Amino acid sequence: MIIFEIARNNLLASRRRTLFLGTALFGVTLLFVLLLSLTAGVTDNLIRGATAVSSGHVNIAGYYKSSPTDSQALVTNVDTLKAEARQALPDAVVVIDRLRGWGKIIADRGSVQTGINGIAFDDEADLFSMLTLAPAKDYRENPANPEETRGNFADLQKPNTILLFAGQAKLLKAEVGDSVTLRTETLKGATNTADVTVVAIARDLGLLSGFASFVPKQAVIDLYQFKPGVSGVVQIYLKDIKRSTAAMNELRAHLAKKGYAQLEHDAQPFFIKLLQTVPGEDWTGAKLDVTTWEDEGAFLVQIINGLKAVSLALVMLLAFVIVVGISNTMTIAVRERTREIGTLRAIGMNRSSILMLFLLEAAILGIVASGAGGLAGAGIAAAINAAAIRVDVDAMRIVLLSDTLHLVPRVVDVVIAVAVLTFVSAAAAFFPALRAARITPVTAMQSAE
Amino acid sequence: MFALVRLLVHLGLQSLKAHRSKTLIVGGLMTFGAFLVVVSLALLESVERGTRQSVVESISGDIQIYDKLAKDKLSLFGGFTFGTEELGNIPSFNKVKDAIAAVDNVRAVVPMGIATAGVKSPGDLDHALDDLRKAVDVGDRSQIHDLSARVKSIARVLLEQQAKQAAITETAASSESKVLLERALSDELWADMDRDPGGTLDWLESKLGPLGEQGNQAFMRLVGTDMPTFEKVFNRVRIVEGTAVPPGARGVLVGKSLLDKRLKFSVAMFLDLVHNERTKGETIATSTVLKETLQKAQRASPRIAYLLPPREVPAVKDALAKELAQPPSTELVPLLSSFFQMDDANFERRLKLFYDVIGPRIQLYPFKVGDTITLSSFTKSGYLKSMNVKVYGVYTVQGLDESIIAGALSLVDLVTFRELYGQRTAVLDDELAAMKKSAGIKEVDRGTAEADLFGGDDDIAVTVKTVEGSGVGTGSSDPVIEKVVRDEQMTFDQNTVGDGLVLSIAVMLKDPSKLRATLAALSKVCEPLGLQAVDWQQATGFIGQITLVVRAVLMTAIFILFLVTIVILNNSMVMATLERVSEFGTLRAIGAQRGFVNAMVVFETAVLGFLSGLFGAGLGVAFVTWLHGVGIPAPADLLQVVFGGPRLYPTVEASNVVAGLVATLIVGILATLYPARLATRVQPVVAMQGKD
Amino acid sequence: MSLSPNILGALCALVAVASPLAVAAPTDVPQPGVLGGPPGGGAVPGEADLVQMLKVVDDRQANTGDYRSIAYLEQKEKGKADTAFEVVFYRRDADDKLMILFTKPKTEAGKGYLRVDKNLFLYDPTVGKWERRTERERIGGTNSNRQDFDESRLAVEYTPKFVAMEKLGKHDVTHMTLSMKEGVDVAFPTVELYIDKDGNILKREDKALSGKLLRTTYYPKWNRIYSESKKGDVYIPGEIRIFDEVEKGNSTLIQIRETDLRPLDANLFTKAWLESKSR
Amino acid sequence: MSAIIEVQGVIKDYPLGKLSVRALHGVDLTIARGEFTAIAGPSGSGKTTLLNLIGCVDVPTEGTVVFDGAVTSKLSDRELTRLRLEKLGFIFQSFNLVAVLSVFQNVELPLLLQGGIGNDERKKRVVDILDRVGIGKYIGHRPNELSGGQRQRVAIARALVTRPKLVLADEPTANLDSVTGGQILGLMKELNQQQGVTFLFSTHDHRVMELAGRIVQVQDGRVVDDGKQGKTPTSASAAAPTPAAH
Repeated sequence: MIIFEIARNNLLASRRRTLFLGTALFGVTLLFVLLLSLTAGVTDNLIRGATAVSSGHVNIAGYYKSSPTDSQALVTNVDTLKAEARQALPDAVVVIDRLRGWGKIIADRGSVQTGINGIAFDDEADLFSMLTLAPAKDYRENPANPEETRGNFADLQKPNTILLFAGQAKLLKAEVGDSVTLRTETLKGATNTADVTVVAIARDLGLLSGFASFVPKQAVIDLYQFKPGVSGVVQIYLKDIKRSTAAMNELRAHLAKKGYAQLEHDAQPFFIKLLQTVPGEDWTGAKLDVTTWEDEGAFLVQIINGLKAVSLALVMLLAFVIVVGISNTMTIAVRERTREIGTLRAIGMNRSSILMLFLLEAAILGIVASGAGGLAGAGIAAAINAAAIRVDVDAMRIVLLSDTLHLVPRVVDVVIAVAVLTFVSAAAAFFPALRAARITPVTAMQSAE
Repeated sequence: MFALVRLLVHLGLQSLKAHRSKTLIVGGLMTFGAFLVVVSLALLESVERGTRQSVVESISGDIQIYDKLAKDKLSLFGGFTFGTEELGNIPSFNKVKDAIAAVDNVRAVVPMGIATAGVKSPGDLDHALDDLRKAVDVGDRSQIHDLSARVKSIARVLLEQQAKQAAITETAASSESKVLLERALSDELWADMDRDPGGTLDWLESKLGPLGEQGNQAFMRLVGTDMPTFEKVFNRVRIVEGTAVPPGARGVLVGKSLLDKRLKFSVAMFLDLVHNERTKGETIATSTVLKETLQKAQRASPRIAYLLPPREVPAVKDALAKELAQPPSTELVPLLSSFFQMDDANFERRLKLFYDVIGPRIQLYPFKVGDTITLSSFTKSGYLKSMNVKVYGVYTVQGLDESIIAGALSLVDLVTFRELYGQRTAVLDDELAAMKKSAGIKEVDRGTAEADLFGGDDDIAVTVKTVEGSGVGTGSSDPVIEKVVRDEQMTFDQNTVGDGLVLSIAVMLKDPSKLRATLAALSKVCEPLGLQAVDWQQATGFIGQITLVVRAVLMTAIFILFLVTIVILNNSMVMATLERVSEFGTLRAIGAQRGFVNAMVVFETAVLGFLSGLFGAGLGVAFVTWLHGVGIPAPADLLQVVFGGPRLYPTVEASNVVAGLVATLIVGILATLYPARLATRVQPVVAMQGKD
Repeated sequence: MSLSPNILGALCALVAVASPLAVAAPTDVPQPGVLGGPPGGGAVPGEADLVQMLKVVDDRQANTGDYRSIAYLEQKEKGKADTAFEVVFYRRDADDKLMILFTKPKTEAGKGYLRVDKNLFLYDPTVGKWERRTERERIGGTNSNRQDFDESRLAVEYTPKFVAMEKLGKHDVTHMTLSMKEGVDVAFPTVELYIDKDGNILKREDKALSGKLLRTTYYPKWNRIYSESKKGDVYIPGEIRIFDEVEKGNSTLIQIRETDLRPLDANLFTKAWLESKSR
Repeated sequence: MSAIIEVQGVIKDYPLGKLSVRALHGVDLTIARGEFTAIAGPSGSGKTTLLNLIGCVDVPTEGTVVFDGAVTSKLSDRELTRLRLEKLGFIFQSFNLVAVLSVFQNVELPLLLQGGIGNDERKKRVVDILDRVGIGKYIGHRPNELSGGQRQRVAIARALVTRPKLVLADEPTANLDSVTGGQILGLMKELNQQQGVTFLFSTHDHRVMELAGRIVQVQDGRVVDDGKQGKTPTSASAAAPTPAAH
C-alpha cells in the first residue's frame, strides 16, 4: 500500500522528531507495561496466594459446632462432598481436600500460633509451584551464607514433617532439620502434640503466609484424632478461574438440593468465620460453607484496585503529554508538507487518503515505538522479577502482598499497552491530519507565484 | 549590557508572538506541568497535613519517645505482631519530663502507655439473670416479674432454635438442654420463683445460664495518659457525649466509631452499614453484600424479641403490624422476620421505624456514658487484672467521626492504665518474696529435680495431727481478707500522675515544620536517658508508612511525567528552531555571536516557562481551591485517616506555587538546551539561501 | 462485621484469638488408704493388681466429707517475672462443689472461683462481678486448672500396664503406664505413673496422644490427715512440682498446707459467701 | 473534433484579508483536443489561476469551465478528484515529486490511486513511460538524487502514465536552465505529437513559446489574444478577448 509506504518513509526521513516522539512513546509504553506487570504481579500474588495457600477457586468448607459457642472447621464424608463437587461442576479440573488445624508451634527457642494445613503432597502441585525456599537471611540473624537455601518441599511426603514460612521460622528461631512440636487440642479438649521435622522453609507470601504452615494430612488427623472421612475443606480448581462465582452458586444450589445445611454466603476468609462469626451463631451440628477464592482474599482486593487506579491516572497524564507532543509535531509536519499534499490532491488523491496518510504515520510511529517499549517493558519486568528484589518497607510489603517485587509481564498486557498507545498517537494525529485533508490542490501550484 | 538584555527581552517576546503555535504548545505543556506540580504537591501536603492532624493531633504528637531497649517498634495503632508490643518502659515520667520539655521548639510533653484490655458484655441470658438477681436481692416484685418474663422469652427463643437444630443433628447434649429449657418455661418453676427466689435463681444460673449465648468480648486498645494534659494538647479530640475525665478520677473515654461499628447491637449495626452504603449510592437490589448484610440482620432479629421489656412488646407489635399491613395479633418473632425483609423501597422508612420504635426500647450499646465497665487484661506481671472504670464520655477525632481506625483507641487515665498494664511494683515484688519465704520452698533445678526431691532420707508421708470435733468453715483459721475498695470509686492525687511508669512520651511541637531539627535535638537529649525519639510517621506504624509510600509514589509519578514532558518539549522546540533557521542565520550574518543566539533561545523559553508556569500555577491554585470547596471523598476507612477526615479539603501553600514555577522553568530550560545548540550551529550563510 | 474489612481489622481479629491455648491439667490429689504397697520382691504385678493399686491410690486420697487447704502457687515462665499466689480451697466432694479464694498477693486478694455443677464462676472483688468461665480456665492465669484441685479418679479413668520396678532417688517405685479408657474425657490420654510401696504417687508424666511427653509432675511430700467423715486417713500431697516439657523453663509449683477436713459451713459454697469475704 | 476545454465568462475572486481580489475578469477560452497550447503572460497576470480552473483544482467564482463535457463547478470535491485522477496530468514548476518515494513509485502513484490495474500491467506502463521520457535508468532513485531536468522528466512521466486527456504544466521550465528547459519542452511536444495528448502550459519564457502550437496571451486577468488566428507564435499584442468558438 503506497500510503503506508509514504507514511513510513516520511517517518524515516524526519529521523530526529521520530526519535524524540518514539522515545517518549517507548518510555511511556515501557512504564505502562511495568505498571500492568506490577498489577498483574500483585493480582497473581493474591490469586496464587489465595488459591494455593488458603483456598481453591471454589471451596466447600464446613463448620462443626458441638455447642453454640463452639466452632470447628471441618467437613465430614469428604469423599461424598468431592463427588458432589465433581457432579455439580463438570469443569472442575482438580478437586482436593485439606485438613485445617489451629495451634501452637513450639521450638526450642520460641513458639508461634498458626494455622496447620494437612495436605497430600501429590495433590498439591499448584501449591508447590508457587512456593520457593527462603534464603537463610530471611529467617536467621547474620547467617554465614545469606543466600543459602536448605530443605526440600518433596520431603513433605514423609510423615511427621512440616513446612514453615520464613516469618514463622524467624520467630521460632528454627532451621531446616530442626524438630518442632505442634500442640493442639482434640475435639474433646485433650491436649495433643506432634513432633515434626522442619523439612522446608518457604519465602513469605505477604500477609497470607503468616497464618499458614503445611504438614502431611496424617499429622493433622493424628493431632485431632479425626475419624476417616473428616477433612477441613474441599478445594476445587476450575478450568477458568473467572467462573468461580458462578460455580459457587451452582455448587450451593446443588448442595442445597441434596439437603446439606449451609451457611449463608459471607464474603470473609474462613478464619474470620471460624474465629469470629461462627462461634457467635446459635446453632449446633454441621454446616457447609461454599466460598470462592475472592471471599478468602476479600480484604486484599482493595489493594489491587488502588494499584490499578494509580497506574491508570499516571498513564492518562502521560498519554495527555504524548497527545500534545504528537499533535504539535504533526501540525508542523502538515505545514511543512503543504505543497506535497496539494500535489497529491492535484494528481488525484482524495481527502480520506490524505487523512489516512497522516493517521497512518502516527500509527506506525505508535506501533513501532510502543511495541518496542512494550517488549522492553516486558523484558525489564521479567528481569526485575527474576532478580527477586526484596522489599523492606512493611507498608510496601502489604501493598505488594509479597516480600519481593513480583512482576508478571503478560502478553495480553503488552498488547493492551501497545494498542492503547498506538491508538493514542493516531488519535493525537487526527486533527492535524484533518487539516491536511482540507488542503486544496491549488497549493501545489502556489510556489510558482 | 542593559540595552542588550532589553533587546533580548524584546526579541524574545516578539518571537513568542510570531511563532504562536509553538508558543501555544510549549507554553501549554509547561502550563500543564506547573498545574500538575502545584496540584499534586498541594494534595500531597494536604494529605500529609491531614494524616498529621488525624494522627499527630489526636494521639501521637509530632514525636514519640520510648525505651531504647524496646523489643518492638512503637506502633500506636497496632503493629504486625500478635498481642501487645514489647515497648520496654520509662520508669518515671517526671524524671525525664523536664529534660525533654527544655528542648527548643517543644510545646507540650504528654505521658502515654498502651494496653490491650477486653470488655466483656454478658450474654443476653446472663444479663437478664444478673438483673433478676439484683431484683431478688432488693425484693422488687414488679421488677422480678418483668425480668422473669424476659428470661422466659429468651428460653423460648432458645428452645425454638433447639428445635431447628434437632432437625439437623440430635445429640445427647441437645436433648438434655431441651429438658432444661422446657423446665425453664414451665409454670411450676416460676411458681417456685415466688416461693424460693434464691434457690430458683441458683438453678437458673447454673442450669439455664450455660445454654445462653455467650457474651461478646471486645478488645480495646487503651491509651493511658494524663487526661487533663491530653485534652489540652490534643485538640482534635472532641468529646461528643458526656464529659472529660476530671482530674484525679479514674475513667475512660471511648471512641465513638468503636461503639458504633464494633459494640453496637448487631441488628442496628447491620442496618447502619446498609444505610451508609446506600447514601454512597449503592442499592440493595444491585449489591449482594447489602443483601447478605440484611439477611444477617434478619437472622439476628429474634434477639429483639427478648431484649424488649414485655410491657413494650404490644407497642412494637402494633407498629410493625401496621408497617407490614398484618393483623396485630401476629407473634413478634415472625413479625420481626418479615419486617427485616427490606428492599430499596422500604429501607429508609423501616430504618426510621426501627430507630423510632424499637431503638429506644432496647439497649443498643453494651454500655452508655455514665456506666461503669469492667476492663480485663493479662498484665505484664502475669495476673489477670479486671477493673471497673467509669465511662465518662465518647470521643471522636474531629473530622474522623466515621473512621474505625481513628476511633479504635480508647483513652484512660494513667493510674488505671498502670494497673491494667501491671507494672511490677517493688511492693508486689517484696510481697511475693515474703510469700515464697514463708512457704519455705527450695528452688529445684529441672535437671537435678529427682535427686533433689527424692534423694533425702525423709519419709514421703508426713503424718499430721488430726483435728477432732466439728469444724466450722468460718472458724479462726479462715483467711481474713482486707476490704477491697472498688476501683471506680477510687480517686488519686493528680500531682502523682507523672510520678510513675509510662511507655512512651508524646511531644508536641510549637512549629511542626522544624520537626527534623527538633527530632535531632531530642535524640541527643534522649540518648543518655536510655530513650529513643521517633517521628510520628514511624510511631504510627502502618498508617505513618502509608503517607511515606504515597509520597514516594507521587514523586516518582511526577518525575516520570517530567521526563516525558522534557522529551516532548524538546521535540517541539527543535522543530520550532528548524523553522527559524533563516532567522538565526540572519542574526549570525549581522554579527551575533553564538552565545547571543543561545541566550536568545534559552531566554525565550525562560520567559515562556515563567509565564506559563505562572498561568499553570494559577490554574492549579484555582483547581485546588475548587477542590477545597467540594472536598475529595475518602473511599476507604484507611484513607479517611490518611486524609484526616471523610473528605480531603486540600489547600495550596505558597511553597507549592514556587515549586511549580521552579520545576517548570527547569524542565523548560532542560528541554531547550539541545534546540538552542542547534540554533547556534546555524551558519550565517543560510540566511542567503532562502527557504530550505 | 464490616462491609469492607481492612487489613487491620483482619489482624485485630487474629490477635484477639491468639491468646495462648490452655495448657491442660496436672495432677490429682492423693488421699489416704491403708492397703499395702505394691508387690515387692520382683514379682511382676498383673493387671488386676495394678488396678487394685490405682484404687488404693484413689482411695487414699478420697475424702467423703469437706476439705479445706491453703495452697501456695508459684508460676515460672520463661522470659517473664515469677508470679505467685496464695489461695484457700474448699471442696465438698459429696456435692461436687469447689471454691478457690485468693488471699495473696494483695492485688489478687478476694478473687475467687466457685464451681457449681459444670459452671465455673470467677468473682473479682475489685469489680464486684461474677463471670462464667470455661472448664479449662487457667486458674489465676497460671498453668494450673480446676482439675488440679479435684479428686483423684485414676482407677475409673485409666487402664494400667506394668512397666518396671524402678528407683526414684532413694525410693523404690512401681512404674506403670496408664491409658485412657474409652469414652472418658481426660486431659492426657497416656500417663506414666511412679508409685511407692505405700501408694503415694511420686512422679507422674503426662503424655499426648502422640506419645510426646508434655509435662512431668513430682510429689515429693505427702501429708496424712484423719478424716472424721471417712473414719480413716486421707493422704494429701504437700508439694507438687510441675515441669513443662514442651516449653522448657516453664514450671508451676503448688504447696498445700493446713489441710482441714472438718465440715465446712453449709452456706460456704455460695456466691454470697465469697462476696462477703472481701466486703 | 470537439473542444476538451470550454471556459466561458469566468470570473475568479480571491479573498485577501477583508478585501477580495479579482484574478480573472471574465475569461473565455476553448482548447481543442490534441492541441499544444501555451498560456503566456507576465507574473500575476492570472495564468496560474486560469490553469487551476482548467485543471479542476479550483472552481470559478462566476462563469463556467467545461472540462471534457463536465461543468466543474457542478462537481463535488470527490468527483473533481476523480476527474483529475483519470483525465488530467499535472506538471509543476518545482516538480513536486513526493520526496520520500522513488522515481518508480512517484510515477506509479497515480496508477495506484486509480486502482484496477494489474501489477504487471502497471509496472510495464511505469517502465515504458519512464523509458520514453528518458529516465529509465534512474528508476530506483529518490528525487533528491536527480537533477532538475531529470526530476521534471519524472514529473512528466507521472503526468502521462495515466494516459490523461489533458496535461497541464505550470511554468514547467521556470526552475530549469535554458538548455534543459528546451529539452523538457521538446519532450512534451514529442509526446503531444506521438500520443495526441492535449498539452496546456503556462510560461513566460519566449523560447518555450516558440514550440507551442498556439499561444494564449493573458494580461491583468483577461485573455488578450487566444492565439486562434495564427498557428505560429505571435508576439503578445493588445487584443480584445474574443468569445470562444463553439
